[in-house]
Amino acid sequence: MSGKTHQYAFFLGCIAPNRYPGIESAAIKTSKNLGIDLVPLKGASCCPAPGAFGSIDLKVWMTMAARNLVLAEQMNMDIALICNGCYKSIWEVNHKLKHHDELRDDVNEVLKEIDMEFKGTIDVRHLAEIYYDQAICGPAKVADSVTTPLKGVKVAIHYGCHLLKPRKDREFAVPEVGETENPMWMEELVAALGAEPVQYRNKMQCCGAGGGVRGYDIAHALDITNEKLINMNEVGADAITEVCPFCQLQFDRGQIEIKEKFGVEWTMPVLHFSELLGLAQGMSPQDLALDLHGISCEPFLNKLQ
Amino acid sequence: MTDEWEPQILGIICNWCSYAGADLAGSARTQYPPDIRTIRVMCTGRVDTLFIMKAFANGADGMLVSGCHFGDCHYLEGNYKAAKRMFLMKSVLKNMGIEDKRFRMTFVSASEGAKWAKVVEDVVRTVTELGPSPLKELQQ
Amino acid sequence: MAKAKGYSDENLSVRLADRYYRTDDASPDFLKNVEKIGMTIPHMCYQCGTCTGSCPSAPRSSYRIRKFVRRAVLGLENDSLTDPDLWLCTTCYSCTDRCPRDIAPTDVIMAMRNLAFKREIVPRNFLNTVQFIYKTGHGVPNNDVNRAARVRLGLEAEPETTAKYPDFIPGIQKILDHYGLKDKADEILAEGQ
Amino acid sequence: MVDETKSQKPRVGVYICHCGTNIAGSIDIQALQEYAKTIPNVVHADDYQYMCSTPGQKKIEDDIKEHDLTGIVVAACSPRLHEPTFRTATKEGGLNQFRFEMANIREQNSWVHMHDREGATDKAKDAIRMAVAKASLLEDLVPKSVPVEHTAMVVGAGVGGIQAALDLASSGIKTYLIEKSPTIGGRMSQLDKTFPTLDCSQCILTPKMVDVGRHPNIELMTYTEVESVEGYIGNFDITLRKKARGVLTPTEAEARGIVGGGCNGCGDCEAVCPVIKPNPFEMGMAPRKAIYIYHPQVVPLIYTVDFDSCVKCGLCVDECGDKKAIDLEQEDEFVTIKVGTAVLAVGYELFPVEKKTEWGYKRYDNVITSLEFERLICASGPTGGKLIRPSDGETPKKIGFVLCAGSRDNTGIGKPYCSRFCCMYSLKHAHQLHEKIPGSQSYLFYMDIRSFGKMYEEFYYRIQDEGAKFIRGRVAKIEEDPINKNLYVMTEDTLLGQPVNIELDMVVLASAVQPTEETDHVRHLFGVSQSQDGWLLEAHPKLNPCGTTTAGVFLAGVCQGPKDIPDTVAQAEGAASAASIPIHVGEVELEPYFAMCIEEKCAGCGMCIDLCPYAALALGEKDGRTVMQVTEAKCKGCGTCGGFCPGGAIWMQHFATPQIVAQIDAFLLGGEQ
Repeated sequence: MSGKTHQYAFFLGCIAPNRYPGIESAAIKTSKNLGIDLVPLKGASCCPAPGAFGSIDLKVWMTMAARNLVLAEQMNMDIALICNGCYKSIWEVNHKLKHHDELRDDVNEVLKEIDMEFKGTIDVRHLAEIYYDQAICGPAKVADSVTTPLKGVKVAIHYGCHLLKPRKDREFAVPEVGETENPMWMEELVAALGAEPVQYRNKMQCCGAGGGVRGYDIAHALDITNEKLINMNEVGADAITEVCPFCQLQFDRGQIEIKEKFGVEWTMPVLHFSELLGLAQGMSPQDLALDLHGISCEPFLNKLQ
Repeated sequence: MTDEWEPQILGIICNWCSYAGADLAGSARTQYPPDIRTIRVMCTGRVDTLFIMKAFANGADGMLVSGCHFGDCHYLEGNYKAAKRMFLMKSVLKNMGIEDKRFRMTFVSASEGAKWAKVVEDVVRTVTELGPSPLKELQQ
Repeated sequence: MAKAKGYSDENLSVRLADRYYRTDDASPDFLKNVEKIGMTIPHMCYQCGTCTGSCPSAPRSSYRIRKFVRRAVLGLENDSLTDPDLWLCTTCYSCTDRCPRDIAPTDVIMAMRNLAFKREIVPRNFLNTVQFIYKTGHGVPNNDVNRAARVRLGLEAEPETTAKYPDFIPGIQKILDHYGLKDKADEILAEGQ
Repeated sequence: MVDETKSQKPRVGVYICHCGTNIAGSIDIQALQEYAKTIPNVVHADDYQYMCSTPGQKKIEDDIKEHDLTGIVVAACSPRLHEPTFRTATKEGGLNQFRFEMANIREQNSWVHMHDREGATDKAKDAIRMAVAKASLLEDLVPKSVPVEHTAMVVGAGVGGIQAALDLASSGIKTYLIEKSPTIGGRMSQLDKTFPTLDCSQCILTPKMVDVGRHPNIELMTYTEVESVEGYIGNFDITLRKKARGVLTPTEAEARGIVGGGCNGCGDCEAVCPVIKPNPFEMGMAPRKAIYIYHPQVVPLIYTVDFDSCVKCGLCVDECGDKKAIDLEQEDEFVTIKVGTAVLAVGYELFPVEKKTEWGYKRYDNVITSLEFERLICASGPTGGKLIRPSDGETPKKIGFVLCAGSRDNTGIGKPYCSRFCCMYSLKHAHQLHEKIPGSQSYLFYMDIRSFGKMYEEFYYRIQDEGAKFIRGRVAKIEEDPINKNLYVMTEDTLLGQPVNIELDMVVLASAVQPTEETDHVRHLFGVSQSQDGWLLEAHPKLNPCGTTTAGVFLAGVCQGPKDIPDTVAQAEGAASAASIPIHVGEVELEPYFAMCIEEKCAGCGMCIDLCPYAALALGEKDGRTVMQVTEAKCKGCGTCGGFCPGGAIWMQHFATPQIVAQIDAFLLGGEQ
């Protein structure tokens, strides 16, 4: 690979390392091929979950997120992450503490107890929008890294919520990334892998899991998921891709739960974009631990030409 | 003594934009601190550097010159010419030992009542933080 | 305050209960608290319904985010905090994204949930997450199946987080203890047993 | 500048206005009055409930004589409001009107320090002291009277501009009507019908357009833009750019010696032109050629060549034949005119509603704007008045109307204001739909129906009675069925508290309006300020709604803020009336704030010459010395020269250096130490 290497402190979150380790593995390997070096962020914790923690006490949520940020500040590295939920916690808290002195003082008051101080010296980015950023990578470079193009498959993209919304609070290096009603940049990335991105109704709808709803009222959450699956299926999607392991969990395990609860059967494979990229860069399904997915990825893999 | 000190701030503002903007703040009842006295001129172009020197020599703690936005001057370019002169004034004041933050030029249009209130608030805060003018102490 | 009917038939008292909104039903600080915690401006709401129209939860439940914003404006603290619908927001932020008044209705909900928690009104699953994080640093902790898979992939069994470096956990516990969060979670969960 | 009264010791009278409780509510008037009496040079101080009332003014008039006053100070509202009033009173009392100075203790004091009585009172004391200091040094000045050119100009020939021009012209004033488009009529000519009367828009506008065309006092100049503006009220020198039209009028042809030639609007040229472009008059929904007219009723009926797309094949020239009306080598021409006053009526455009991406305009075929709907429903429109939906040409049966599409929007993407006429035209659209398409159903998604005008609420009643469905909810999102292109409109029926998802054939966005692209340029040319939202700023929102900060320049129509047709026409008549007054009077008085050269101090360095934006200053010989000389007629009194003169040799009348320095000294040295 030509060009300089970009280093980031790699924030893992919970679900990727602890439920879908293929995402973690793929993210590290595929990024390396794109000149992006993901350095372990040692001692990081849960982001913490913005829905669950934010609902209880936003101050605790911020302080816990700030602790993760300080770990990266100590490494003097910007953070890259692979989960929309983590993005909300880590990016948003970083942004809030940088801009509100009062909040920052409150948080630092607590961090002092563990000999830490939030300084606001680093930035936080989602790996997906890093991939799209021409200054670092860009879709063309992603396409160049592909060794086994994902031909012959239709992929429905689920952007998720917390990466992009609310748009008025977000700031992206590439302005197009910030569009929340009809973004198309992930389509470009998926197309770069050789797959066909498909448009479906209500593309930007939530997966249903967030805000603690998955735990609070699973049927309610699944009903939202089911609606998305209907819309994706309607246009003949062969698989879902997303950039949020929590959404992945909701779509993947959710299909099993939908069958149990509603008697509706779906067999729609769900792959994180990093997993998809891994396949396109020639990683095997075993390398990606796709067998850990609740819904078999076999039909999708078989359809690849 | 310092408990009772209230900053003396002079504003020289143009008739067409900033004075009208200040009037609009009034019509909208936008509240701001009372520590500013204003002199109306037709255009900030009228502001002689002498006025600024005079005000500070007389013990003013702060000064504000406010006109139209660039391109909006009622007299085409009076505000440009004023801005050039005022910029120069800042360094002159600095050389005289007066913090240049005590003096500023701003641009407030006739429709920016809220901005006028913000500007005054900000000027008053800045000058209050700096304390009495060094020239004032000299005088006493 | 609603007038008590005090009829001899308790059922009739309930059925015919006084339903007027009166100004003394309003909690004086509710709006202020919601605005402070949520860092947003529900008092600017003109009740257009863009939020509910954007809400993925609305079409499948009685949850109406617009009504919560209205309750904030009117100071209806009890109605807000005891309504089980409060917990149906998926925090997708679609309403916040589209609100023409530049209000963040999602953060109104978050603030109300924070206030509910102060009154110990909170669904159990939220507290379970607190306990997990207190113990492991993770909301979703590692397990043996996953450890085996990780090793298979050439990763270490424990990720480079608190899982591999448990030395960091006391720091996390200190933070949570500072806010008394763990104790409160334990207490509420124990009560519910 | 130096007269004998100056040596006389100043005797100043101070008057403090309560303005009801406006001032007295926040300032201690009694303390102020007592304080005023202690100020040097003050010989009389008084207060009154309303100084601007007749008894208030009478006090000034009487006291000037009784106390032999040489200067008057009124502490009241802003001089921008009542300076003229008190100047008149001063004059009535026998004193020169420029010996009056105002202390603003309302807009810049009592109203902005409502909860700080002490601070406000102190500030008022200082303001009065400063005003007295200036009043003590004020001099007699004579306003300069200048003759007013007996011509007017109207910029923009929509219905507002047309009305203003007709009124001016009919009152006997030669009026230039300038329009940047090839035809007059503006937005109104694009409309099918008008609310609440349902008159055919073209039917009521066309007679006025024709009147403009043949009015002896109107010189209509279409396809023309204002290039530059110089001068001042009574004597504006305007340069106009007559854009190359590529087509000669019969008069222009005759001037070139082509007898009986020039464009007669036959349209033969258009038929042979090979270039096809979208017609902006039809909102791009119909084609036009590179040589075109917008529509058959254009005034003037003269074709125009779009040189940006013309390939100069010359087919049209051949077809035109002996009329020799087409000149493909024509270039822009500049024309200068002199006018006494000007009316700006430059109109509006639609907010680019595609920026509100949730509604999918320009992404979904069947989401259109209200102006597109007007053209689609109009008998002279691209479909001959057959309402069809763009995706498949089918007749839509269920149409949704999205109100406040970009209006009342505080996100920074849309417009914070109410666009004011969308409610009413959307009601009209619903009516047109019901009338044209049997069995059709309209849905109006609204927040509030603002039917404030005469017979408007009644119109709302009528449309409701016709069966229009009103859903009180702002549209959150529109989704398109990818197959049949139907639209799903999602909002909440806030009255029912229920989310709604209505499948519709077509959706019309009642898009917000915004100032046209050129508005900012025009306002800079004329020195007119803008409101926060970009509309042109009136001199006073209530008392001078047609005037501007530039004397002699007036506003009409939507360019000053959203207005429907009745309000636009009413304002146009107001602007025309206001613009005609100085012309009929024949002269205007200019405030004599001229620069003057104190020749004994002038070193003739000439540094002031370049500072003057009006070229009013020049160096000349006087008594064997080179000194600066002022051409008073050109000087507008900004004082930029006076602010710079290194020798202090420029005397700015009424804003003279000693007067301003006296104010500074009074503030900083003269207070209660």
